[in-house]
Amino acid sequence: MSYMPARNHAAYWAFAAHRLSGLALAVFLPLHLYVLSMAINQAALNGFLDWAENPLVKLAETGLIMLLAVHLTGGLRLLALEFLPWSEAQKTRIALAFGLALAAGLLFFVLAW
Amino acid sequence: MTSNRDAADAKPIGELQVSIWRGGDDGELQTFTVPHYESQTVLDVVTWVQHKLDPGLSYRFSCRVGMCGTCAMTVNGRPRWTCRTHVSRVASHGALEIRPLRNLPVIKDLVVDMAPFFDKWRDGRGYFTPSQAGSLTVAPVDGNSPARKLASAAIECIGCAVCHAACDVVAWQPDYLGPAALNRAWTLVNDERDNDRSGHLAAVAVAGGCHGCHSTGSCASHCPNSLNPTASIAGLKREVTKAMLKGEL
Amino acid sequence: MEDIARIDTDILILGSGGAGLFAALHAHQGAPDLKITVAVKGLLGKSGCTRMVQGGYNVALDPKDSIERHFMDTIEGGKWLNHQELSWLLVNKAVERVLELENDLGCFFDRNPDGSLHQKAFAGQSFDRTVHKGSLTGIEIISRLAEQVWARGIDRLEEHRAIALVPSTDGSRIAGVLMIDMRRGGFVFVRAKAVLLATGGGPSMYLYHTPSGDKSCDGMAMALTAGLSLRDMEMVQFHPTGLVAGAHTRITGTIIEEGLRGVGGHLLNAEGERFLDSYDPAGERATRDIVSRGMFEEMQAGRIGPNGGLYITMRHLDGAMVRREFKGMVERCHDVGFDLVDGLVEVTPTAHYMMGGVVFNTDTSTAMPGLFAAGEDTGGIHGANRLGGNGVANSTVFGGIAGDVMADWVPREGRHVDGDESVIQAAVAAALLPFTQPIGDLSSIRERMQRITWDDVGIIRDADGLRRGLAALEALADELQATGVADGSRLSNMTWHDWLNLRSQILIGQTIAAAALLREDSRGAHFRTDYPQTDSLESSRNTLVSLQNGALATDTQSVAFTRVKPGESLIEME
Amino acid sequence: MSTATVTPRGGRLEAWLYILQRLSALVMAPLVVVHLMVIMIAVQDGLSAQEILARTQASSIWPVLYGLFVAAAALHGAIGLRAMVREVLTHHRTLPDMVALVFIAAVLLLGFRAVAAIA
Ligand SMILES: Cc1cc2nc3c(=O)[nH]c(=O)nc-3n(C[C@H](O)[C@H](O)[C@H](O)COP(=O)(O)OP(=O)(O)OC[C@H]3O[C@@H](n4cnc5c(N)ncnc54)[C@H](O)[C@@H]3O)c2cc1C
Ligand code: HEM
Ligand code: SF4
Ligand code: F3S
Ligand code: FES
Repeated sequence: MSYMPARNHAAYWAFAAHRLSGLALAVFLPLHLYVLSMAINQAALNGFLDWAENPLVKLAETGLIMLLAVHLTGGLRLLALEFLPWSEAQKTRIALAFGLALAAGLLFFVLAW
Repeated sequence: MTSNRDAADAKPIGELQVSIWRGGDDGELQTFTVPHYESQTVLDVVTWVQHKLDPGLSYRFSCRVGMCGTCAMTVNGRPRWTCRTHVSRVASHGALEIRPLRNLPVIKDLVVDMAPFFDKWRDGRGYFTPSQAGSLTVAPVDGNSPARKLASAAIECIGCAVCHAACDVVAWQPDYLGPAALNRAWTLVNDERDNDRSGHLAAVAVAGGCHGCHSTGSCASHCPNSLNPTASIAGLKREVTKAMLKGEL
Repeated sequence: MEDIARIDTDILILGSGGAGLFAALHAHQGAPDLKITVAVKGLLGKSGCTRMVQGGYNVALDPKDSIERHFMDTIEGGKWLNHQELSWLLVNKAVERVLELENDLGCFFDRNPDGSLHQKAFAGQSFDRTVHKGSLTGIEIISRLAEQVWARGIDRLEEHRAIALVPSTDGSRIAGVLMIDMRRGGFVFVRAKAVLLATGGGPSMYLYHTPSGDKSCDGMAMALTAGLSLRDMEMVQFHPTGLVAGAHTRITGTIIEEGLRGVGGHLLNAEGERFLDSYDPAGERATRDIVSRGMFEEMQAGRIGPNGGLYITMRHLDGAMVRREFKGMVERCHDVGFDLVDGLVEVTPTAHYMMGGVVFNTDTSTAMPGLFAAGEDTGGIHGANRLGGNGVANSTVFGGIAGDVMADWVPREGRHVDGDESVIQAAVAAALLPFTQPIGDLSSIRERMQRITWDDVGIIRDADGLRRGLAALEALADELQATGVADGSRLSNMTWHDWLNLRSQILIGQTIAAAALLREDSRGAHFRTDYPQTDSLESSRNTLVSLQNGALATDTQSVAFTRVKPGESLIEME
Repeated sequence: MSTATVTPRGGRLEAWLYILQRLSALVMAPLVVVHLMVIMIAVQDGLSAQEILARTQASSIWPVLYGLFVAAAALHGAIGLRAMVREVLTHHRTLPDMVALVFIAAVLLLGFRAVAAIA
C-alpha cells in the first residue's frame, strides 16, 4: 500500500528519523574515519580541510552533525523509554528530542558560518 | 398485537461511496453507493452491501460491540475495529475505502486468516502456568501492587490484531511475534501467580521476540482499547536484559 | 453428488464458548492421548456469548454465603421449574470452576483491598456473590481458556458450521457430525466417538436481541431434527435495556448495562416521563422481567422515540460518577454516536437468553448415546428465569463436567461407527437447497421473522397471538425453502449462512411459540395476558417439544422436587 | 489442569546483540556530546590539521576516548545495520550478518588507523 496514514503519528516519525539518521551515520562514519586517518599525512588533511571550506561540503557536514544530534537524542529517548519505567511523558520526550536536535544543529550552523 | 412497527427505521442523511476489497491477496477494489445514516458503523456499511447490494461479499464479525475482536479491517488506510467505528469519524468527503487487515493472509474479501496471529500468541508463551494448580483456595493478590498494576494495565486485550496489522516490523520480519503476543507475555511476566516467569522471558528473548520491536508505536496509537504494547514490550526488554545480566536466562 | 471430506476424531466438541472450551480442556486433561477437536462456526474463543459476559459469575465463596443460599436463589428465581439436581450441581461446581479459572487458568478477577476476590451484587440474589473482571468478565474468561487450548495442541476446525447430528447406520448412537467448511464452502463429515453439543442457544430470532451474530440456535435445531426433546422453550429472558438505533445498524439490540438502572438511571417515554412506577414500586430497579414488560406496554401504547424505543438517561446524576463507574459503556455509546452521560439514549427490551434447551442428564449425556450437551443449548438448570451471573456459571460448570465424563466414557464405550449415509445425503441436499431455488430477498424474510417473534411470541403473550405467530412462522419456513441464494462462490459465503441461520431460527421460534401455547400460566420470563396468574407451584410441570414426522409435538412432565419442595427452604433459619 | 508444553525456540543471540547495542549507545552518548562540543568550539575560528593534532596529541586521554568510540560505533552500527538488512531483505539468511561483519571490519580498520594518526 503506498499511502499509509497508519504511520502518521509522533512515535513513528521519531522512529523514522532515528532510523534514517542511523543509516546515514553508518554510511558517513567510515568516510569520516578515512578522512581522519589521512592526518598521517598532514598535508593531505589540510588539503582536505580546504576543500571542506567549500559551502556545499560545509552544508553536508552540518547536515551530518545534525543527524548525529538527531540520532543521539532519539537514541537517548529510546534508552529512557526502555530502561526507565514507562510514563505518559513519552510524547513530551519525542518533542524534546527533536527540539534538542534542532537546537544543536542550528547552534553549530550559526557558529560555523 | 402491534408494536413499534412503523417507527422502526430512520431516514438516510446522505450517501457514501464505499470501495471494498474483493478477492484474495491479489484482489481489487470495487465501489458501491450506500445510504449514510445518522447511527452507522463501518460494520453496518459492509453489512448493507452484503444484505442489499452484493450477497457474495465476505467479512467477519461476532459480538458487534467491541468484545470479540473479529471485525477489524483497514478503513481509509488505518486498521480499526469496525463495529465500534462510527462512519462519521472516518469517512472523508463521504468516501470509505475498506480493505482486509494487513499482515495476515487474506481468505476472501475482508476476511483474513487469523491463525498465524494465534500461533504467535502461543509461541510467545502467552498462556498461564499455574503455581497452585487445583488449589481450593484463592491466593490473596494485592490489586495495587506494582506488578499487578502493570499486568492489569495490559490485560484487557481483545485479540483483534489491529496492532498486529499496524506494526511494520510484523510486515518486515515474518517471525516477529508482534505487539499483541508480546503484550500478553508481559502480563504473565508480571503475574505473581504464574509459575514460569523465566519461561515467559525465554520465549520472548529469541529471534522474533521482543528485541525486534523498534518502538514505532503504531500498535499503541491504534489499539482500540487504548492499550500500550510499546510500553509492555519495553518492559520485556528490560526484564530480559536484567535476567541475562544476572545469568538467569 | 457433492464431495464430502471425511475426518475422524475421538472427541468432537461443537462450539467454543465457556462450555466448549472447558470441555476441551477437561477432556484433554482426563485423557491426554485422545484426539480432541473443537469445531466452531466462528473463530475459536472469539465467537459466542461467553465472551460477551459483562456482569460476572455467581459463586458462593464467602463464608457468610452458602451453596444452599445460592441454590435457593436459583430455584426461587426459576419459579420452581428447575431440574433441581442440575441446579444443585451448578451451585456446587461453580465454586470449583471459579477456583480453576483463578488458579489454573490465571484469570484476572477484581480484588478486595485484602486481596480476596471481589464479589458484587447482581439482581435477584440474597448475597453479593458475583465474581467479575470489571464489566469485561467474559473476555477475560474466554481469552484465558482459548490460549490454553491453543497451547495444548487441541485440534480446531474454525469456521466450520455443524449442520446435522448424524446417527450410526443402525440408529443406536451418534456417529458424527456433518459440517460445512465455511471458508471452502464444502462439506465435511467428522466421525467421533463422542460429540458435545455446546453451540449456545441464543434467542437471535427476535427483532431486538443481544447474542453474538454467529448464534442462530443451530444446536437446538440439530438436536430437534435428530429426535431429541427440548424443554421449557417458552422461557426466553429479555434484558430491559438494549440500544435501538434503527434496523440498519447491528448496534440495535446490544446491551446497555444493567447497573445504570441500579445507580439511579431513569427510563423515560417519548413524552419525557418516567413510567415504571405504575408497574412496580421499585420502578427502574425492579427485576428484568417486570421492567421489560412495563417497557413493552409503554412501547405498545405508542409513546416511543424515533427508532421505536424508550429512553434511558443519566443526566440527572453526577456526570463524573457515570463516566467513572460506567467507563466502558460510556465509551461504547460514544463510539457509536450516543451520549450516555448527558443525553437520552434510546432503548428497548431485547431478547437475551434461553432458559430452555436440550433435555440432558446430570452427567451431560442425552437421549442419544455418545451425544453430550452443555451450556445454553441445554435446559433445566434455570427453570423459568435465569439469575444474572448464572449463565456463564452454567456453561463452564457443565462444559467441564462434559469433558470429564467424555474422557472417561470414550475409552470404555466410544467407537468409530459409520454414519447413516441417507441422513448425510439428506442434510447435504437440504443445505444446498437455496442454490436450486429462484433468488429471493432474505432480508425481508429475516425482518418478518423478527417482527413475528417480537410481536406474537415475545415479552407479552396470549393464545391468539401465539397461534398467529406459530402459523406465520410455519408459512415463513415454507417461504424460506422456496427462496434461493445466488450460487456464485461458496467460499465464505455469508448469505448462504444467513439462509441456514434463518432455517434454525425459524424452527426454534416455532418451538418457543408451541411451548408458550402449552404453558397456561404466567411465571418467570413467560407472561400471558390470558393467564396472568401463576399456578400452584406444587403441581409445576415442564414443557417438552420434539419433532415427530416433521411436525412439532408437545408434551409436559411434572417437576421432580428432589431436593426442596415449594414452601420449603434449604437455608437454616437462625 | 496440567501445564501446557511448548518449548520456546532456543538461542539468545538477539538478546545479546540488543544488550551490546544499548551498551555501546550508552558508551557513545557522552563521547558524542563531548565531541560535538569540541567541534563547536573549534569550528568558531576555522578548522586546521594542526589544531586537531595539537589537541589530540596533548593528552593520552583523547586517543583512548576515540578508540573507545570507534569500537563502540563499530559494534553499534553493525548491529543496527544488521537489523535493517534483516527487515528489508526478509528472506536472506546470511546477508545481514555479512553486512554487519564487513561494517565492523571497515570501521575498526579505518578507525584505528585514524586513532593511530592522531595519537
Ligand atoms: C451480552 C451478553 C451478556 C451476558 N452477560 C452475562 C453475565 O454477566 N453473566 C452470566 O452469567 N451470563 C451472561 N450472559 C449469558 C452467557 O453469556 C451465556 O449463557 C453463556 O456464556 C453461554 O455459553 P455457551 O458456551 O453455552 O455458548 P456460547 O458462549 O454462546 O458459545 C457458543 C459457541 O458455539 C458456536 N456455534 C454456534 N452454532 C454453531 C454451529 N452450528 N456449529 C459450530 N459451532 C457453532 C459459536 O460460534 C460459539 O463459539 C450474557 C450473554 C450476553 C449475550
Ligand atoms: C551517539 C550516540 C548514539 C546513541 C545514543 C544511539 C542509540 C541508538 C539506539 C538506542 C538504537 C536502537 C534503535 C532501534 O533498535 O530501534 C540505535 C540504532 C542505530 N544506530 Fe545508533 N546511537 C548512537 C550513535 C550511532 C552512530 C555513531 C551510528 C553510526 C554508526 C549509529 C548507527 C545506528 C544504526 C544504523 C542504527 C539502526 C537503526 C534502526 O534500526 O532503526 N548510531 N542507535
Ligand atoms: S493490544 Fe489492542 S490492538 Fe492489539 S490485539 Fe489487543 S486489543 Fe487489539
Ligand atoms: S508497532 Fe511494532 S515496532 Fe514495536 S512499538 Fe508496536 S510492536
Ligand atoms: S464484532 Fe466483535 S469486536 Fe467488532
